[in-house]
Amino acid sequence: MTKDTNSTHHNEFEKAEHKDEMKHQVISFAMMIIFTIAAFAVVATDAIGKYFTIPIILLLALVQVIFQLYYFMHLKNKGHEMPALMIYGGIAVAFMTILTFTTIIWW
Amino acid sequence: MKGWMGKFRALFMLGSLSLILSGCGVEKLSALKPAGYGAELLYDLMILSIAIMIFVFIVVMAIYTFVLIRYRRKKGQEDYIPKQTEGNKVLEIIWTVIPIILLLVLAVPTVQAVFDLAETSSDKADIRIDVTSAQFWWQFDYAGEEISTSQDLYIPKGKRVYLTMKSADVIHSFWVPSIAGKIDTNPGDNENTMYLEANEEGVYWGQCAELCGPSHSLMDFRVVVVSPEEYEQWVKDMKNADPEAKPETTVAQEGQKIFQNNCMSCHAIGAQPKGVGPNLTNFGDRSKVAGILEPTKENIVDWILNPNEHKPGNSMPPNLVNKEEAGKVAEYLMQLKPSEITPEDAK
Amino acid sequence: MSTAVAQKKGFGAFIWDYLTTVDHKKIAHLYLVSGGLFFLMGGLEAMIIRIQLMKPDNEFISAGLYNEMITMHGTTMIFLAAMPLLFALMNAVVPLQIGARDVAFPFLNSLGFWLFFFGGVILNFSWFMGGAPDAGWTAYAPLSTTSPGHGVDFYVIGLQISGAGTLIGGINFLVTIVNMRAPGMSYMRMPLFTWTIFVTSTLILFAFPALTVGLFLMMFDRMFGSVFFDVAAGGNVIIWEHLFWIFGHPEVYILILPVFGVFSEVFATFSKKRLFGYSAMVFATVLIGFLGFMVWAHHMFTTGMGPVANSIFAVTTMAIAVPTGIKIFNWLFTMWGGSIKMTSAMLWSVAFIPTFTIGGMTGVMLAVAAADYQYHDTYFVVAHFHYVIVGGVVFGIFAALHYWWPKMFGKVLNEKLGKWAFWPFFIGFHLTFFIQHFLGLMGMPRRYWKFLEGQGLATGNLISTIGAFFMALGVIIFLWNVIYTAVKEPKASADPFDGRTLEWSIASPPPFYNFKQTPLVRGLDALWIEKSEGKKGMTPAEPLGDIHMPNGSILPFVMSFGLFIAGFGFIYQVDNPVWLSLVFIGMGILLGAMFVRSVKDDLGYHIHKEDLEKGDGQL
Amino acid sequence: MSNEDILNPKQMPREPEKATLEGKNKFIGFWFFLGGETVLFASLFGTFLALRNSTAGGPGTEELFGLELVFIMTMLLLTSSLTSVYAMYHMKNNDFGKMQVWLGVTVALGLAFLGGELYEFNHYIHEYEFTFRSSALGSSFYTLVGFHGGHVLFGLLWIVTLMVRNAKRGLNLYNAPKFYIASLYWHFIDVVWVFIFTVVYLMGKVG
Repeated sequence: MTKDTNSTHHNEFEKAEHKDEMKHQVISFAMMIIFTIAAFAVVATDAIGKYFTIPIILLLALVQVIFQLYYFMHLKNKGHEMPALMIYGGIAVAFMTILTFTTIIWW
Repeated sequence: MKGWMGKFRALFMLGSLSLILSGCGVEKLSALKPAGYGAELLYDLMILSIAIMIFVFIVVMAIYTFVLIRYRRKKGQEDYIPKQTEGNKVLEIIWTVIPIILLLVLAVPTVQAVFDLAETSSDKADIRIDVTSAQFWWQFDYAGEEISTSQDLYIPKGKRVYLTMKSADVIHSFWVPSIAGKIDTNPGDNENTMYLEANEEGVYWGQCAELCGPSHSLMDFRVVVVSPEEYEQWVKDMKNADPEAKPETTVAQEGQKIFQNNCMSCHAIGAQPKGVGPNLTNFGDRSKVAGILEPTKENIVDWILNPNEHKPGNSMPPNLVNKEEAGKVAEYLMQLKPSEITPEDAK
Repeated sequence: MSTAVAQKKGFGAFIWDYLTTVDHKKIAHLYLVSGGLFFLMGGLEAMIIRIQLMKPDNEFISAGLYNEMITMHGTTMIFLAAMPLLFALMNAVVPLQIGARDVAFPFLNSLGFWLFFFGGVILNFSWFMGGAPDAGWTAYAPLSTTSPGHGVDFYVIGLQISGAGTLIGGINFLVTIVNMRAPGMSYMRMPLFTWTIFVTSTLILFAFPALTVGLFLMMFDRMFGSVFFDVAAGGNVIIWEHLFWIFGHPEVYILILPVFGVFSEVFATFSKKRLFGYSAMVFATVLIGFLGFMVWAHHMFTTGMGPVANSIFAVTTMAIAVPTGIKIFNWLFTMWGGSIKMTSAMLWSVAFIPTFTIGGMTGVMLAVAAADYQYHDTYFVVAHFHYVIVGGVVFGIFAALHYWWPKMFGKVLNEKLGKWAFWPFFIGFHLTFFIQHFLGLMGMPRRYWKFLEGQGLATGNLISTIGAFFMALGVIIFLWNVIYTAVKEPKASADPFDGRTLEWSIASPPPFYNFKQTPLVRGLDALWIEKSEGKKGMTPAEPLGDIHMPNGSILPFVMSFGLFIAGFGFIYQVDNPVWLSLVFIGMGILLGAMFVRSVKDDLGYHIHKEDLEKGDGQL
Repeated sequence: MSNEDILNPKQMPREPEKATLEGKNKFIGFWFFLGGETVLFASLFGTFLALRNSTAGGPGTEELFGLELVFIMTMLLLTSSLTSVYAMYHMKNNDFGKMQVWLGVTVALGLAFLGGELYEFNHYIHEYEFTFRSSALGSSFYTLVGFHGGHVLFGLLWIVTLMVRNAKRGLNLYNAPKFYIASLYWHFIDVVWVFIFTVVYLMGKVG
């Protein structure tokens, strides 16, 4: 162990920091729940018509996933540059794939 | 576009590139001997792209040859350390920008040609044909004419013929190199369309270009291009074909009976009913047996007795009839030629 | 501990050592030998194909067997020969080039190899178990889903297993390159070979999952009655084409990019010059990797995607020519002003340039979507991809083997034999494939069991077949060279070619811990910088200390063997559910081994400083 | 760092999952793997989207799907994601006991989710005769959702194995990365589910 300290003071500081982060995570969880309920509600009540429903629920899913990736999985934190790059890469290929399968499979 | 490309081609005729290429292959088969609208359009594109590419190749090879001769390590240079250059901005920009320009020159006519060849919903269409491929033969149904045939596709010279393509089993690909490019025939709802427009009369080779089983290489067909008048006559003759018509000779009559008892469940004569095997209307006029064999009696008998010998993996059962019966059936089939228009007319 | 085992000299111990090794240099040997054997098998299949096509209407082999030959030739060469041979190079070189003692996941590295190996073995078992797959290496549905017998089942299972191995290998090298570079080696100081491996591994990561899914769908259709590709139940056969090519196109860049790296190293070394336009080369590599994912549908121009899709994919495909062109010119200008020494490695590299330029040119021609309606699925395409895959990948592998043979085996391959192997192969290659461009344009579709008299195709095919024999001769001479070198050639020095990168700063072959002290990298061509300042070797970045090494393990072999057993179960349970027992046994072995791996601590061991001081290579 | 330091660290560092080179490798490697998994699931989603109307005369998505059960399953899985966040929170605070408890809750929620999924499949098969083999829609639905379910099952086995194996010895620098990537995996499962409930169920219900 070369880099770490023995000071309990430091540990207290870290704990507070973790707690702060945890608070953000609980908030993002609440948001995710709200988005989920909204998505289900939009579909269940058929409140806004078929053509708007699909883009809206897709958007809600997207925002939720961003919360999940950035807060729960810490993609926003330092030291996640390479993971973020590879996830974006995966998302780019995923996007092309899904675009293909919704457009040029049937003609 | 056509005119522009034509001039371009003329230019290169002088450069003899086109001449060299058009010396390749046999008539009616080679993509380098185009005889139809599509094939000519694509031939022009090929020449354009080859010309650009040869230009690039010459540049690369000039530098290459110079470098290898000039900078080869010579005796006494073993300890020579060359200057360690990192790069050269100007050069690098040049060999990025020039290829981009060359590719744009190529991309524009490419996109034009793609859209040109995809224009199959035109109202001008007077002839529409449904093409159905199967292991290992082709069915041609002339929409609106109540005509069905197989293996020999008759089309009139100079007219656009629109094809709707589908497959009865696996994916095949319809290719008549001298007249047009190819397109796949897919099973299910994934129908494709294309058109043929032939400029010269003749009997053209058609091939399957997508691996479809053991006899993929034997899934040939013919496109018979005749004059519009002859085409009209052919259509009339095809419509008049009567499966019940009594043949003249007794042998053929017996053959007809055997055929009706053993073969009719798969092979139709006339437009209806549609069988699972090739339609044999006016079989006597066919240029080939099963697309590959010369139309002689021996070959027909041989085919009936043992089709798998000639086209491995095909689904026609062998030895349905004995050799004597097969001979009679062959006799019957060969006299099925009410049409006066035969492949001979195209030649 | 692997060191203890290595000291026992017996043959059994030797085998055991290789079965359990996690040393990337030994795994490189394993990849090289098995990839080489599969290459010979694929070559034999190629010869049979060419003999069948020697004359019109030939009946040398039957139509069904011919389809098995072409399928196995393609599948073997791509998945079981080219890929593992490249993995051999990655394993042998990348850790050394970045100054690392090992890869990031030595255990997974071994697992990746054994998965590939058993996958390849399953695939080739099909020859003895009722017939090989016969639907082409592209295995288009529904031909593949309705193909009778078990041939295609072997294809599905074999590729699934070896594909998993490849994916694992790809992730391993990504992490190795990201995390394990020596101090001072920033991304823009990495040797170009390492850069290409980095991009290649990224492509593996994103391309192979599509194949995995495609193979699963096909497996479910063939073995468990699903109806993805059964149009009668609403299935759609185009799904397979897309999935296959979403994988398949990046796959060809997975093959070609590493050899671009090889050529970059070879040109620089044997011209005694720094690689011209290094940053442009890196940029071009990344761009090719990126564009590689946007062009797959150019394999499907005749599928009927419609003019809009065809145009888009035509233009993106043409765009790839730009970064590739940049590379060609940069190589030429690397040699420009240099001091070119024509060694065997350099010969293969120099021969690559015109060959690959032709392959690239025909590539652009094929990108002309409309003209592709004529080229598609003809011998023109066959000629094109052999120009890039043989003229690029195989030439590159030969160049790399001549270049890195001393690093892998401690001896420089005999130069004279190297040149003797080159010429027949090179001449034979052009004889075989140049004429095929014309055969295609003259109307010969690919995968044709026979062509007929009177089609004007006889002469061209005969020339092509003669060329194939020349290529075979070249390969035989190369093999002879390998044996000759092992027996007759003296031991190589650490740096026989006046190299520029880190692998040449350590002994040939390196000790199992690679670097006694991690080197300090001060720029691109790290060793060259030191040498040009008159130093003998690298400056260490750390004092001599204990070295941490991973433990060997038999578990990767066991896991892969479990999947091998389960594979047969999957294939044969269609005939009789009793075979499902093999699935359970095999999967049990796999999960059991995974469980053991998971609960048993494996922290590796340390080589002590005192032992290191006793001297190199004696451990 | 000696093996002893890794197994019995005197002091837990700030990010125990990334304190050793092996830990860093695992962390990066696993993220990269998730990048690949993204493409894997995209291919499955694509296949489903291409075949979502291919009912072959059988029941379609609108007829099949009910929202209540899916909503409950969604809530279970979302909550399990939060509980695994709590587990990692306690790992960072070096509180092994609490971490185990929260992981236990995560496993319980995951099991409940799996139970719901099995009930749902059973329901479709018996009430609607909608199976893996009945139509292309069936094949693609069961494959996509089943792949996700398989991931859940594997995740559960993985987390339970880790919990049991390390129950007696507590956290160290050797097992911290393992716990961390297991929780990453669990979150990823949740990400995939967000798209499944949106694309498969909600869009299926809209038609």
